[in-house]
Amino acid sequence: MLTILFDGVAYGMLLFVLGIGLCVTLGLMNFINLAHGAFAMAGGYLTIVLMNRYGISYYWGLPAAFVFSAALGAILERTLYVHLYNKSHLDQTLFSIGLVFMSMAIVDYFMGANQQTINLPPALDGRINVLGASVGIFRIFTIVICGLLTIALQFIIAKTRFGSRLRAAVDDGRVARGLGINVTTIFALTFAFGSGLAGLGGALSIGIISIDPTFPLKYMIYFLIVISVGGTTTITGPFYASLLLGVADVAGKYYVPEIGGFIIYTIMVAVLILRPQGLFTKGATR
Amino acid sequence: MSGSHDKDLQSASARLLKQSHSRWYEWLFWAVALSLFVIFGDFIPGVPTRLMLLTEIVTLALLALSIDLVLGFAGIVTLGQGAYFGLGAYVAALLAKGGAGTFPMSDPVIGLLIAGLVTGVFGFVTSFLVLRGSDLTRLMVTLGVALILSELANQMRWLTGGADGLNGVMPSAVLGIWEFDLWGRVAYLYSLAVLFICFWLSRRIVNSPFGLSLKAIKNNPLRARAIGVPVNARLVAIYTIAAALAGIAGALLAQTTQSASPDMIAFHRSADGLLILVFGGAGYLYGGLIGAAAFRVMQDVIGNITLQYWQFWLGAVLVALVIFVRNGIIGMMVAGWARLRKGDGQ
Amino acid sequence: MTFVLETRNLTKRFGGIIATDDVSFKLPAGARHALIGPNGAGKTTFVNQLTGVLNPTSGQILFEGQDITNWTVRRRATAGIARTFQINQLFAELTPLESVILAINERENAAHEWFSPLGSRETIVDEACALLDRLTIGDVRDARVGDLPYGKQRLLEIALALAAKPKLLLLDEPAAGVPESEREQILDVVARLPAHVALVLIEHDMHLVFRFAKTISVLVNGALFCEGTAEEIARDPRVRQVYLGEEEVQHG
Amino acid sequence: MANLLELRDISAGYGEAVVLNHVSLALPEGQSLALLGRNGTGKTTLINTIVGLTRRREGSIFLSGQDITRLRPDQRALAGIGWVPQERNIFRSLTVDENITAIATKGPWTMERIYKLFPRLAERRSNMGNQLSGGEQQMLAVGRALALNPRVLLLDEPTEGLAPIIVDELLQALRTIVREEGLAAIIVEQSPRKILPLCDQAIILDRGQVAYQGTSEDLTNAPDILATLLGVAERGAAPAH
Amino acid sequence: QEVVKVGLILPMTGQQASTGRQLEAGAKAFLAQRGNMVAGKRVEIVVKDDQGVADISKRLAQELVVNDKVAFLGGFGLTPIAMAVGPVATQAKVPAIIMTAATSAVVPQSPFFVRAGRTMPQMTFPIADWAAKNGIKSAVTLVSDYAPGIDAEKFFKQRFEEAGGKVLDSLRAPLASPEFSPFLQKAKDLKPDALFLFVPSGQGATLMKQVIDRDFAGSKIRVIATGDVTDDDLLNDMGDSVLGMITSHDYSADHNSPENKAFVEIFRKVNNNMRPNMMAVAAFDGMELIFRSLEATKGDTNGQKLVDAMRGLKWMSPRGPMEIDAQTREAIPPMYIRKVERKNGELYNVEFQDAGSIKDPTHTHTK
Ligand SMILES: Nc1ncnc2c1ncn2[C@@H]1O[C@H](COP(=O)(O)OP(=O)(O)OP(=O)(O)O)[C@@H](O)[C@H]1O
Ligand SMILES: Nc1ncnc2c1ncn2[C@@H]1O[C@H](COP(=O)(O)OP(=O)(O)OP(=O)(O)O)[C@@H](O)[C@H]1O
Ligand SMILES: [Mg+2]
Ligand SMILES: [Mg+2]
Repeated sequence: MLTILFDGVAYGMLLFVLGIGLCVTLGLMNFINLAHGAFAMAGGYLTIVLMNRYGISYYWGLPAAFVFSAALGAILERTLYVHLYNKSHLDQTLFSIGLVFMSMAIVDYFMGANQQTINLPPALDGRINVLGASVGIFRIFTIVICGLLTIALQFIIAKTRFGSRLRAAVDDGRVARGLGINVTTIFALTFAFGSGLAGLGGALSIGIISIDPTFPLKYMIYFLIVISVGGTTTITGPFYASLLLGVADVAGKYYVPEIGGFIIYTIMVAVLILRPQGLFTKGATR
Repeated sequence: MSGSHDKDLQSASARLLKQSHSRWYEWLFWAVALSLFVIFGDFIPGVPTRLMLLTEIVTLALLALSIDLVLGFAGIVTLGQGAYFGLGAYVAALLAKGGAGTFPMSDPVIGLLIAGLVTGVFGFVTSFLVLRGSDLTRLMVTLGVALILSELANQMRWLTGGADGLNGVMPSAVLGIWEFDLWGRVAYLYSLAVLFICFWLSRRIVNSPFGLSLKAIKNNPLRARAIGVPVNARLVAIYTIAAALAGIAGALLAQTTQSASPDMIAFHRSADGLLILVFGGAGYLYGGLIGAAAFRVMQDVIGNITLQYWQFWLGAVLVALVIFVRNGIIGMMVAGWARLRKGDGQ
Repeated sequence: MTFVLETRNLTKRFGGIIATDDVSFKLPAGARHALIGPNGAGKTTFVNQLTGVLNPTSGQILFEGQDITNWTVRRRATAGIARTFQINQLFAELTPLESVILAINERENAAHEWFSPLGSRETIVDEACALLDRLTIGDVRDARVGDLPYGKQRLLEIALALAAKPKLLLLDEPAAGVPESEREQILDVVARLPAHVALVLIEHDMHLVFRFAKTISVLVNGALFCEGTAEEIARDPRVRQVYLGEEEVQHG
Repeated sequence: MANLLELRDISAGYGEAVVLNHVSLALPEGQSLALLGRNGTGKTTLINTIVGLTRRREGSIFLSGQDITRLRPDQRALAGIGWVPQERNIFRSLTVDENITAIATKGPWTMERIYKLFPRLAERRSNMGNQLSGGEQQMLAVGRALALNPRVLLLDEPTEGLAPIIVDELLQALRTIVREEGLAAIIVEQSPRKILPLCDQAIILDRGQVAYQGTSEDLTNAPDILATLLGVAERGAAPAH
Repeated sequence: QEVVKVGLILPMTGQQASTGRQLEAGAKAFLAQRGNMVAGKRVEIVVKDDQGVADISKRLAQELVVNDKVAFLGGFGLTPIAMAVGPVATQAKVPAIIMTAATSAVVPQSPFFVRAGRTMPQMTFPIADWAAKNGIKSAVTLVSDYAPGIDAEKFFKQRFEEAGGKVLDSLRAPLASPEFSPFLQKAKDLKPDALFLFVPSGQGATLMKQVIDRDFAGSKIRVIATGDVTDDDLLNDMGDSVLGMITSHDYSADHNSPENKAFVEIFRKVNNNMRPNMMAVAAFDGMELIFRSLEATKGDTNGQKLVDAMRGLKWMSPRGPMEIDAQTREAIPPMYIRKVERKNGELYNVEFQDAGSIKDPTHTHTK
């Protein structure tokens, strides 16, 4: 029972890890960035290459993944994404799908089509007993990292001036510019940061799942579910949504396996019908 | 102004009416579509047969057309049109299989109609889910419906054949006269005719008062309500119609490929449909048609050059298209045409 | 006397804020009424509840004697309540002509026709053109609404409301952003509406208010502060203190 | 006296269309200018061109003698251009407080001072931008521009939607601020009657061109110009008392 | 000099891409080893990418037949893809070699289908037998929730229970989900002697990661599977924790025979040092079938004659002795029980027991 709850939480964290960068690029910047998975994949593959080819430890792989994806994000933002901020959501969808296709082919070219995995460092491998339930150490590790990231991010967004300037820029970039906000820089920084988080998410997720060039498409649905159920205005929203989805999915599959495949989608649809803005948004009506 | 008042009114009405008249380039478009039959139908020695590809394009075009109705005109972002496409495919396939290739149950035309009806009903039922929410919400709700349906198709093995798909799908000859052939000749003409009829209907719809109210809803639902537009009813209506069209598209594909499998209902159908539409240009009706042709042909051509990495080039084209062009291929053509005319004027 | 509109103890809360505070209000047919009050007094919120954009926290709304509190926006609109919006709510991608035709179509129950092309009903097009001319925006009827200057958009805003031929017309600052010269024109158009149509004007331009209104209600902090004829309100020192200030008031 | 703001021969437009034609003006410290004109004559376009958001085709803009023509909008804002957009454009997902703090710079205009000018806003300080009444939004738009501590204020119809009692107060306050703190202001208004007594200069635009330029006093005394260019003959500026 | 074309319809992009790559590589290896001349004709391969989508493969098959005039079709990563091609093969009378799709129901679909791979029961029976004979009394099955998975579940249960074992529960994980933990936990809670796994070859790595994470070894539950889970392609990356895992399959890159040594060597040489897996060998044997049938007909490309020539063919494949059932046109491959071991620094499925050749038990049809 407790193990199931814990597994659910851990699965929720996996979902959250996959989507965390998207909370920033889609959630905060309101950019339909379906290429999120490509940045996550970049972080994942970088970690794999560092570990498997150069024998660098996983602990260094994580920050490296962040930096690498952030740099990649910054470059792409400056060259490509800037042209898209003022376009429709639909154009953004098409554009980012285009990037996904390109990223899949590039990774395929350099890394091959087959699945790749890593072996976790011994300290993160294995299971320990918590309150009588046996839990994977790595899963605890992700829960802790995600929790900390969520708190930090939420603080930055809600409480700092940078956060309010960012939201102002998203609300109305034109007017924000006219009132002295350097929208370009703010967006570039935020995008790079979001991409970095995506990369970090990718690096964390390969502790649980394997990775292959179809990664950005395969998991796209999952990270979109997290964001839409959690709402796009906060970081805590998707965090709670991941927990809810994770626990419901795992418990559902454990206790009523016949409907296992439907649970997550059904929850999503139900939530979105009852609360179209997401489960955890403040009642922003208009 | 009041002097020429009467004449003025005359022209206002006439001008509106003129918008719904067909233009020469539309006739050209359909003439080209028809002539492709002769060119690629294995009538000319040395020219490869591509009617199967063309048929596939036609079904995709119909799918994209149905998305255009909800997205381009009513402003509902959907990533779930694949659900109706797939449902239509299964219905048509089951009918063809059930009738074991005999008239009337296996007749493709009857199959199409029933598939359209069933998906229309299903579209009506599910349309209530997309009435509220933002772009992202609708995207996810429609996607959710499609995912649930595709999981159902996988689970209801007794009916759908599960992941193996249905086999032994043998539609009878079209109207009992034209047998589907190995070259895909009948398949192409048949699908093209269906596309044409569906297109013509859609065209009437968007140029009608009903179509106008859809555009208004897309622009500003709050205001539309305030002047008495029954927003929900209109959205339900167009969503239902579009679902039926998507179902017919799916049925076409099932009949012309004589199969139905879970990937007809899978996520990538919806995604392809949306991509194709945006690629071609949403809100023009022809966008989906031209987009489907351009997209598939490009995929085919690049795929022949680089078998494994065509996705890279396809992605690059998408990226470039969005950055440099507004409103897809048609948007590009419209802008080019405007520039050309202006050049003439000077 | 018959009342077109009546509210009973209407109250609307936003969290701790009481935006409409126990308002009981009656409006006879053919009224020429103005609703004034300081910024944030709850005028727009009041209108939003009348038209169904917002649901009241408590209280009732009656239209022609029927309880419409739970009606949808659209049902109220078809019943004959029309409004203009304080902040433009237009169809940016349509033309003014199309926008007005749309509104007339809805009124005439012709908007669900899906097979006949737009413009095939000439009477409707004629009526739309005439209405646009009356509001002096006939010359831009084929432009894209989103590209129109603000003032013309304001006029279109009114045209859309008029097209419905309402029984009750709620005008929320219709003249905001319209130059003085054209403000009078707007009022003329509105004044020429049939005598049985009840009009409620929300406006901060006191010239217009006093030219137009026979009766006035003053809202302050969500509650009805006072009601009376235009003369009474103009003379009321309390109103002067909370709202009018030194504004010079000529009564037309 | 040095001009705080100077426009030389500005032309601007949208896309291919040229909306403003060769507009020049100069505004010294402590003065305000009333910008008048019928609908669609280009008032907003002129303001937005100074802010840097419209495509300028020709001409140059100087702020305290420094050429700011090539600066980005945000750089211009920080150089001292404060702007109240016509449609207010309050940041909807920010609270009233945040709307101000997000763009505030150091200077005499602190949050306290803004709230003192608009006590109504102080009562709503934790409301979201989209939960304000029309007038409250207008107040916030003005307060927000002041929070930038600008040297030049560009106010595009700042009194629209404000209660009469506030309009008087606000215009008076603006006049005092501009005079005493050595700012300059361009105020777009629909009603010459309200604005002319409070401004030093006036410009009337007609189809993107300057149709009248002079002191506001002269314009007040030229009812024929007001009538032909603005169509406002019948309602003079006769004092009430 | 006449050319005989072979049209290979493979998933070269998308989820199944690694399967497509192995198949193509296997065919290339065959041509490199054998040369491309047979019966005086030159064999040419045309590869098409079906993206793993059934209706596209059908269209590609049709175009290959009509435009390229291919004499053989081959490939087919998934069952529905093979099914979709069936009518084309039948109508055009072109032999189609099933290399991957493993459902028994495929071959009867068309008289021109011949299998070069293997079927689900052929893979599952040996491991069920082995389990029953090695002290495993109870088992839980966990498969992907789609047709082949359900086949695996069915055949394992059938065979295992016939041999006296008991399947405690049959768990099915949704195909797309990356999370197996509720199922694994349930399996663990049921405390069986063994957990039997089947997932499509692409998903093995993720599943094994989570299996290891759940520490079945510590709770004395043996983990057994068909060879798909410890696919040669992925095995090396899975790490030491899969050491000792028992699976059944017809091919391991480690198979000890001169034929396999030669195959692995040429395969690595022409394919950038890739390690061949079961797909590769199926493509290799598929080409063998094509060449042998052409030899038998002396270059005649009449489809019926070619299919007839394939019936009952026997040869020595890298997997061991291969045969095509003369009645059913099904492959009869040799089967082995293998154990994951480290050899020369790499992980391999090392065969330790020959399970013999098994005819597909589901076929009763003749023709
Ligand atoms: N969604 C909301 N949430 C919280 N407060 C709100 C909301 N909408 C309006 N308010 C508050 O309710 C009060 C009344 O607003 P309303 O818009 O009705 O005023 P108004 O009388 O129309 O003012 P104005 O003349 O400035 O337009 C205001 O103080 C406003 O801040
Ligand atoms: N985004 C735009 N694209 C194209 N044309 C525009 C755009 N915005 C304004 N215009 C045109 O530029 C001209 C000037 O508009 P502007 O908004 O500057 O007028 P204005 O004097 O501020 O009018 P108002 O009093 O209504 O605010 C108008 O003719 C308008 O149609
Ligand atoms: Mg208001
Ligand atoms: Mg303006």
